[in-house]
Amino acid sequence: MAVESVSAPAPLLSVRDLHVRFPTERGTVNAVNGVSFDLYEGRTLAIVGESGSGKSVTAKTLMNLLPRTAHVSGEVTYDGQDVRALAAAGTKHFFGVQMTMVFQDPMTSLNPVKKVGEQIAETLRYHLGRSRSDALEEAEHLLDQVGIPEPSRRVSQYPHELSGGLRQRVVIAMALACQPRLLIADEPTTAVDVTVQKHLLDLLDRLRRDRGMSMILITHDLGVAHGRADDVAVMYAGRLVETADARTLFFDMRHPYTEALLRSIPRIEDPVHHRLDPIPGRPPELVDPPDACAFAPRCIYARADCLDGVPELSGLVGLHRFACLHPTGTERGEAALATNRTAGVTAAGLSLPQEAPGSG
Amino acid sequence: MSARGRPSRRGRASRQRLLQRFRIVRLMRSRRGPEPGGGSEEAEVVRRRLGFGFWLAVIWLLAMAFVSLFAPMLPLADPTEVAFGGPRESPSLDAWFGTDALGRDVFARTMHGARISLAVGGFAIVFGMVVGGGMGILAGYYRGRLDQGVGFVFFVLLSFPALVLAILITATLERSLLVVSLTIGILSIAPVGLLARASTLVYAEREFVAAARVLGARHGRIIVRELLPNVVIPMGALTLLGMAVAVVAEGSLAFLGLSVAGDDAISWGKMIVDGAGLRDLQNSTHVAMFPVAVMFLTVLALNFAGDRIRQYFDVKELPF
Amino acid sequence: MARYLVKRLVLLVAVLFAVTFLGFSAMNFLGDPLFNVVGVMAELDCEGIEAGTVEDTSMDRARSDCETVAEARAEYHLDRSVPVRYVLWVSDLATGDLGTSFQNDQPVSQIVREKLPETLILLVMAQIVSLGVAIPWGVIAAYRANRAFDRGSTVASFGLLSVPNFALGVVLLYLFALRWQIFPSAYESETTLGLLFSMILPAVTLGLPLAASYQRLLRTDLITTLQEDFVHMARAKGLPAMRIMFRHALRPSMFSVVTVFGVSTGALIGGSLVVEQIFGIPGIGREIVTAVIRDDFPVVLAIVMLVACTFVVINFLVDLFYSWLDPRVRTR
Amino acid sequence: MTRWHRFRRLVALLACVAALAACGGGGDGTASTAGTGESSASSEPSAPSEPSDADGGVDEGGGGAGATTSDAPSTGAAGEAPQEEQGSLVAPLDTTTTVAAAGGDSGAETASGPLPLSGGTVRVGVEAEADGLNPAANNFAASAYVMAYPMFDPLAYFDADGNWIPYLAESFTSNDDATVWRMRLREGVRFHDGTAMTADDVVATISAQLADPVISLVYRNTIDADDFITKIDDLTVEMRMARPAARFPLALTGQLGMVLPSEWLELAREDPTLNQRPVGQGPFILSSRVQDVATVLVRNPDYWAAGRIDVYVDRIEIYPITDMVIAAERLIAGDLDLAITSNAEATLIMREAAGVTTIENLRSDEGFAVLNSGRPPFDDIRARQALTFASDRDGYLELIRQGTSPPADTMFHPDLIWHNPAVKQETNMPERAGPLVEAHCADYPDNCTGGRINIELYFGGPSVENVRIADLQTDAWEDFFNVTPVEVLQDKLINQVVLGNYDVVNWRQFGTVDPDSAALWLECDSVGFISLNFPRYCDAERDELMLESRAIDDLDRRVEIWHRIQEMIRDSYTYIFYYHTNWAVGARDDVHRICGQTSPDGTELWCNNSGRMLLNGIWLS
Repeated sequence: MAVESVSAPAPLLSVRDLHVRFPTERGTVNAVNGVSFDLYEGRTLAIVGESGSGKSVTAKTLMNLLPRTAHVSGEVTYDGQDVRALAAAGTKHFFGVQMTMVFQDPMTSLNPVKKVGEQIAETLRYHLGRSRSDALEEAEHLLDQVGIPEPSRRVSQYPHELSGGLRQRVVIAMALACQPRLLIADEPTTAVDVTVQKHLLDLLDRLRRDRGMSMILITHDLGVAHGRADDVAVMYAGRLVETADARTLFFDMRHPYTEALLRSIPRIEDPVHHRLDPIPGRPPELVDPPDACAFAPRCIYARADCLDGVPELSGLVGLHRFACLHPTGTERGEAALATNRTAGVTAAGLSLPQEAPGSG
Repeated sequence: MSARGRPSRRGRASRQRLLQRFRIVRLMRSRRGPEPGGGSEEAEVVRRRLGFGFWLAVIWLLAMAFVSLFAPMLPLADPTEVAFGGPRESPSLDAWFGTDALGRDVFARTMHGARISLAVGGFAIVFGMVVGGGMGILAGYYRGRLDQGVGFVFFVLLSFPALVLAILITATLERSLLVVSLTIGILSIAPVGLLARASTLVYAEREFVAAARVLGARHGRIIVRELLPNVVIPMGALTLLGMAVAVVAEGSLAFLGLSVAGDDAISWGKMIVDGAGLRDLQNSTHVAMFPVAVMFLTVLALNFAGDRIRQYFDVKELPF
Repeated sequence: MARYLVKRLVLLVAVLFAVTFLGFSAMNFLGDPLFNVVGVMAELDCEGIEAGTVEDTSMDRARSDCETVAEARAEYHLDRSVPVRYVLWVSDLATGDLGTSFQNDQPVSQIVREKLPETLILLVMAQIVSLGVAIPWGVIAAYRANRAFDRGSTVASFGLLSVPNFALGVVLLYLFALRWQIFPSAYESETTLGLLFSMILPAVTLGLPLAASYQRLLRTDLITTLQEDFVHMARAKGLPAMRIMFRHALRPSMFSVVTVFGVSTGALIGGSLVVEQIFGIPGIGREIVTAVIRDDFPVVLAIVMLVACTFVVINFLVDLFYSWLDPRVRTR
Repeated sequence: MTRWHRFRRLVALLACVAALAACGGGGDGTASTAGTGESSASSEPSAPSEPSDADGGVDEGGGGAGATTSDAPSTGAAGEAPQEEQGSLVAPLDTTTTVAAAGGDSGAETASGPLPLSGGTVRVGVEAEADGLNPAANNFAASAYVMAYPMFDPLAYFDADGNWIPYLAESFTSNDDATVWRMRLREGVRFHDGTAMTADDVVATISAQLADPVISLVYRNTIDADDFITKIDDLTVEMRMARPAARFPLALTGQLGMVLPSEWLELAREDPTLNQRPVGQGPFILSSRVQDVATVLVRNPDYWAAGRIDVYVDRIEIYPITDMVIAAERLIAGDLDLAITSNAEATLIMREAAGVTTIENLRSDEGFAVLNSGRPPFDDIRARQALTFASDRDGYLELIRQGTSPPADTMFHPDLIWHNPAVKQETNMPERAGPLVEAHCADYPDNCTGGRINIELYFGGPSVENVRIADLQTDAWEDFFNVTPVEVLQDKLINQVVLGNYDVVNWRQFGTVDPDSAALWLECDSVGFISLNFPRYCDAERDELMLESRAIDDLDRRVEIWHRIQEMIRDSYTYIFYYHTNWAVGARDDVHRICGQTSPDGTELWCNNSGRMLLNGIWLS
């Protein structure tokens, strides 16, 4: 949408040049490398990537949830305030009220030893100073809002007495209790049954819209982002490799990784026995990354120049940006692909199948 | 071949197997499965290094072991010689740790004391490992009735007040080195056995054991070749910790006057008790404090090194 | 639940049998039971005296002494085998007869009743001390994991674990009771308050090393718990750190501590033997040392039984406590 | 159920029996045992305290002689020449006590000091707990006496010179050859339960004591066991001896002289728990008693001797403290008012402390090693000599007793007239041991290994100090002997010793003020299956001399006899004497009249009888 509009209001959340490193015995893990993006009020940003791409770390960085050993640099501003400074100062009633998060696994993100109602009420009591009975009542109401049947019974149940789907709804209710302006949903449906995934996503979407919240939706599944995100950011090996508004990204992607991701997801309209194209190889180690395009070893477009320096993300924040020397859908890209095909192997040594895979 | 857990001739494969074992051991540790996110990375940093302190502890322990092995051959004063110096003399160049109430050289006594303290500690834990470990492995492997029986024995041993059992034995029998060591060894059966049983339970269900069974290996062979090596790792990791407990237990017995008898049977516990009269504590602190310090350092070294090894192999902390 | 209770009860009874049988056999095999009952008279060659083959001038009363010995034999069933004797002893027990102390003719039940409260108070206070120290300590150490405080506290806890409690007791007694006279140097039973006050040092002696081991377990578990999503969730909810530690992370991290709490009861009672000695507390611990040394058979058995019973019951309570700690256990 | 237990501790009691007569001796009896590691209480097994005199005692004034000191000892005894002039038998030691600390105002202070104040609580620390306080059933050690004397007025006691005087009894009279003694009781004596004391109670109590098979053992050479005591009238009893016993009332100064109500005795027979709550007639009544904690006595409002014996404090609390060093520290810290101990360290601490006065009695029981001549290797006198010569008494005194106790050469303290200054304990001359050992080993190669004689050293435990002693002895002996130290639990040691299952053992005994009492431990008659003659050494000539001493009242002759006996003991090499125990009483400076108690007749009493303190007239300022 109108991202490029100069007169647009300041973004709700702005991330600039975020780096996160973890020292380990094997060396420093560069989990996040120079990530920058903006999120405007009322919009949804999907961050997409394979596991290990740094998307969850990015989310945790925003929420100040990283372990202390992590080295974080860069700037995160929320509504003009430096989030990391707020966290360091122990500012009360910021996290949970302004921004909050929903985690991947509802099985583990609820405290197993506390009743569901208590856990929701706790937030209300702490942040809003509600009385216990008030808060419990409100919790019941919230449970109702997130579509949990018999909320009055559920409040006094323990998490293990609920199914995975219900639990995730509880988590969502808990996150929404204090009407946050920004919700970070970290793979909210990965751990639940396929059959309820869509319901949950729709619920999140509906709630977001009803409340005018902003949301960062983190997922490994581009399909999840489709139709729910306003903007999409694709991460690979700790870097953003392509960002754009959803429409552009889905229909005019530039980065070969985005393309590969898209090919690897099943679609309803595919024939029953349609072969999916998995991305060859594995995500790279984040320790001591070579000075090269991290995707090159798996990229069918890879040419020699890909191995020589990390490609920069092109363009300005807010515009369609991608970090690729031989972008797909461009001449350069087609040329690279053709050369590789002929050779049967890419410059990074990946062998290519004889025929071209079905187009995406 | 490798499914049966035999060490492969190819180095790489065997290394992988070893790694796999460690990973399995490691699984035991976490009740809730693998840890998410950067957290495990953080723990990783601490876990995979033995560290400077560990080596310091090991050096101390080796020194103590050396002293206890060769004490009679070292150029030390006669530890039983009364009036080597005057009574309760402060540390000096002649008597580095001073002299005790009978004017004996505390340094020589402390060095000789390492013999009994470490012998009792070492023997006791080895005994506990052989008997308790054996019982635990058998129980964990065969399960069923045997397991119930052994489990009951362990529970009884645990609920029998340990020190009471110890004084019961040492008060009625001749208090020789063997009896005291055995007594403390008996006390270590239950904790060691419980650990061995728990580890065995984990492995007995694993594929390589199942595979060995399918291939028709005899029980004895499975236990010795498949289970033992795996169970020995967590048990071994706890050896030093157990030894620390045993050394202190000997001290407690000595405190109650029930440790090894005889004038040449010097142990740290006996020395501490000898110097722990309030008057001595006040006027000639060195008599008790040097053996206390050496015993403390040794137990500390055992605890510390043991804990490092435990962490290194990722064995869960056990309540001994 | 009822089944569980029954199972526990059966276990309790079985353990009691086993423990007393062990103690009974130990005292019978290791010592000379007749000697324990009649002392030196046991050495009398009564058969010889009876047959007239032995002439003992120093013992005018040898004959009547032999009768006495025979009576004692009969009373304690010493002519029967140990298992039979054990059964007979148990049947006496079933009638509530714990026997009489060899030492001073007092009924064992009375001795136990007199000495038990002191030891109970001591143990409870020791546990309060250790938990009171260990929980905040463990929480802070876990919160500041691998920082200076935590590293320092690791060293400190190893230090505490490595101090033998007899050494700790003697040093505390010397420093706090005699030199600085902050605490009374001896057990004092006049007033309840005085009693509790005089129990502080012994309780600390027992409790501190235990606190160190609790702390280590708690810290380890807490660190694991702190990596759990629900803790992240709580942080995402914006709750303050300490509230998260105590309200969310602590309870699910208590399993090891609670387990050890049960197991450590035995160790604590062992420690009380030594500590009661040092501080002159007339409790069960001191009583049993004396009784063992004097072969005071009935007292030893009664106390052993009591301790075993306590152990089983406490571990039963610990099991119950698990289900409070983690509601998931209840449905298992 | 209960009777065997007494048997079980037979010899322990035996020992006590000797103590019953409460003569000058007095270790802490067997009770100290329980020792746990820390109990440094008594260094040696603290065995049978001294035999004292079952039949005669400290005093010689015996018989009629008592006349001088006692009110009405009558003169009946006249048979033998009374020794009245002698006054104190114990010759030079008119004061039993040595006041060691400076301020010694707590000694026998009388009119000159501040006026006695009434009220207050005295807290006393003693070395051991008593199994019970029933004088007819329990064995009283020194600590038990501290608890029992305030509750029980003994029938007789010692005056300041060591002669016997009537106390609860009004008078003692004997026939000419001192084979029949009559005791007249005072009128108006009431027990704590309100009943009046009569001859029936005395008969019942003494009969109960005699019914105890153990007690009768010690009496065996003294009394007519079948017909010992008879009631003459309500206040008079008659006691028949088996042979002359000129100083018999001394037997009634201790436990045997403590009278219980006959009905109470009946009850106690059924219910042994009553042993913890005895009923006496003394100036204090048992208020509460928790074993191992405290025995609390409160003032008897209805005391029979009120006005004749001054009682000031309202309450006496007695705390058994196994580690007397702690007791000494508590005394200094003000948690105790009085501590009674034979522990060297505790004594030193109390001596050094400000605000504490120490009253020490150096003439208490002797510490020595006994050599078992009844079995190899010590059936050979050369082996015994060698061990004696190799012994390190100097080291013992310096390192173990730390200078608190004087060296002993014989069983009599040099202050006593019985002491033979010519007899010296031959120790610290190892050069003389070598040839003897060589000779022994040549004759009995089986007893030796590597040219050294194999011996087992027995000692009681668990006790830090006893271990120390054994270490010291082993070190001294090991050039000539292969010493195997055997630490035996205190209670069992006594059994091993009477059965002769040892080669050498550490012991504490004698402490004799009057020597006749020592006979029990020396007579051939005592050798047997159970041998009270621990060295199992029999010398008929020695026996004859001892019998003579018991039969006569001629002090010079008796001194002569006992001088000779000491030489004979020396020459038999069956004891290695180390030291005379030092019984110390430490008192805070506000405690007065620890000594200087008086009898109902106003006679000043003997103080600090080997730690058996009689504290009736103590007061606090």
